[in-house]
Amino acid sequence: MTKVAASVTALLEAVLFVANEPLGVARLAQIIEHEEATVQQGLRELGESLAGRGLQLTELDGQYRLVTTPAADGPVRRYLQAEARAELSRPALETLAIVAYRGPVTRAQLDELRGVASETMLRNLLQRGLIAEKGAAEEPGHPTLYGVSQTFLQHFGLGSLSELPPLPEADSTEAAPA
Amino acid sequence: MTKVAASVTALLEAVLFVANEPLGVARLAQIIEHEEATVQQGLRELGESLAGRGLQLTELDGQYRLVTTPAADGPVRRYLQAEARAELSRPALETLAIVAYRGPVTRAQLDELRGVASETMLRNLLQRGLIAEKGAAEEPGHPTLYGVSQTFLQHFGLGSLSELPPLPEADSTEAAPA
Amino acid sequence: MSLAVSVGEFEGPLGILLELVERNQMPVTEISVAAITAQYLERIRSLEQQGAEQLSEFLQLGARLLYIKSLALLPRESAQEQADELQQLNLELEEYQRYQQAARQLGRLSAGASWTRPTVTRLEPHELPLPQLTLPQLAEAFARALRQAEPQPKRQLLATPVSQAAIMARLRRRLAEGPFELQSLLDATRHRLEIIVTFLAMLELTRAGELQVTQGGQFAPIMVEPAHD
Repeated sequence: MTKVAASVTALLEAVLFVANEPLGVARLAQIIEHEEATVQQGLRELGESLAGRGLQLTELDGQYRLVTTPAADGPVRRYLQAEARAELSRPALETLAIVAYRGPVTRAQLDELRGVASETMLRNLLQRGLIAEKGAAEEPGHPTLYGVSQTFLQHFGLGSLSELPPLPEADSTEAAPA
Repeated sequence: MTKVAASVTALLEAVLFVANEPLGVARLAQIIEHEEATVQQGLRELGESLAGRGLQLTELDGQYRLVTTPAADGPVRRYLQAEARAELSRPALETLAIVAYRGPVTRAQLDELRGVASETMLRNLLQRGLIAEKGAAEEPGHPTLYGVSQTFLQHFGLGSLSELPPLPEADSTEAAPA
Repeated sequence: MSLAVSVGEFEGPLGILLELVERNQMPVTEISVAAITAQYLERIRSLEQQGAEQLSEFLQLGARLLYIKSLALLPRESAQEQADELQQLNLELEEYQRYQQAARQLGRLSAGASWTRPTVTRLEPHELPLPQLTLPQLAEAFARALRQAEPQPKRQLLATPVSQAAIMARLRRRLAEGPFELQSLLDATRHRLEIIVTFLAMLELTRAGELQVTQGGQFAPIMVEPAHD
């Protein structure tokens, strides 16, 4: 175990960075294992230390979260739009295809089918809005299930997944190595 | 044009915060609309300014990404309810060490160095996302080259490959037999 | 110390050799093949008893050690060859040792990981442009994914695992029928590994006093026969 005592401020920043929800003082105190008063103080200091940076700490109803500053809106929007418009890589396309034909699937099922870790692909597709979370699987740990999104169906003009084209014959594709 | 131009460093921080993938200098330059040289400089400054904070900038193959510091491992893990990482077996660590210090390497080179077939080990590490394919070697048959991945950096809390401890000298017979 | 053996999780042959070298407190640059070979072969045998498969690489290194050792028994010209072979082995072992130490350092580093931001930032749906993509492309991608998912034929080192015990049993059966030419035995083997194991089995039986090898003249066939006592 590294014993480099990270400052409370640093711990708060790290936790808020990975959190995908606003967090309250009590919860943060539990996570970083410090007194609530210390957390309060740490949040204040974190907010101050962020001045002039690309991130800021926002608070609403006692819930804290880390977000980008308004000054960075332009670049952030540009990044997200370019990201969504960019062509899908072959692995991403394959992942999407599996989710469409086989979905809803868990990440573990995808990993197994593709033989490689699919986490990055999944995040990429989620960010593009092509797939969405579809509840939890009824198995130990209740992993998240992924399926294609409404946006996906609209994009392809599909009423439902049953309208997906049948699979190309395995032989014919094999015969044409292109 | 807004005249309250947020500093380049702040823009880079914001974009890297939002991005779910590592980004290169050219791409960042496009997004924040600045010269590549400025981005280079900005990334350097960003890296330095993060010292002592909860986040760090990592670089691999010219791709940058913002991640939490190793010191915050405990709290972040608690928040994400991440399972304890499965310990890497000795042969797995050995293979990783060779790929990290020697990489990119081919399977044949690994086999030779380790004196044992490394295929299963390679597949295992690929599946865990700790290594990645890095193109093909310029030799007959163009065998695949393997190198460590961004996940590898994360797994060991490294900012970049240059932070690896130096490769031990052959003579330093067991400095620390643990 | 127990060796955990599972397919693909081998401590490789060099790992075992290095462990023995360290246990005998020899520098990697000056290993005594005479002292180490028996211990190494003992290790392989215990691996075999644990039912480990794919022992080929272990046996190959064993055969190499035996070869280097045997050079000492031969006339003077082989002294240089022995020195060369030994130096080559030392070099490989040294390099391997460096990476093994690096692996230990790496293991110590793994106390603290970094984490990326799993949060997905998205624009509102109406702001989201979509990539150019057609349904046939999608169907084809799925077919491709399925093809890749089919289990790849495993590269097998050996169709059937060669066990030294089995080969020893085979040798004993042949011996019971009387002397035979070594060549006839080797003709029946298909794999390099099987030849190596046969070689090891013969050495073992010779040591046990069950077998002897004779040669009538320099180029005469090598005969394998039951030991006379």
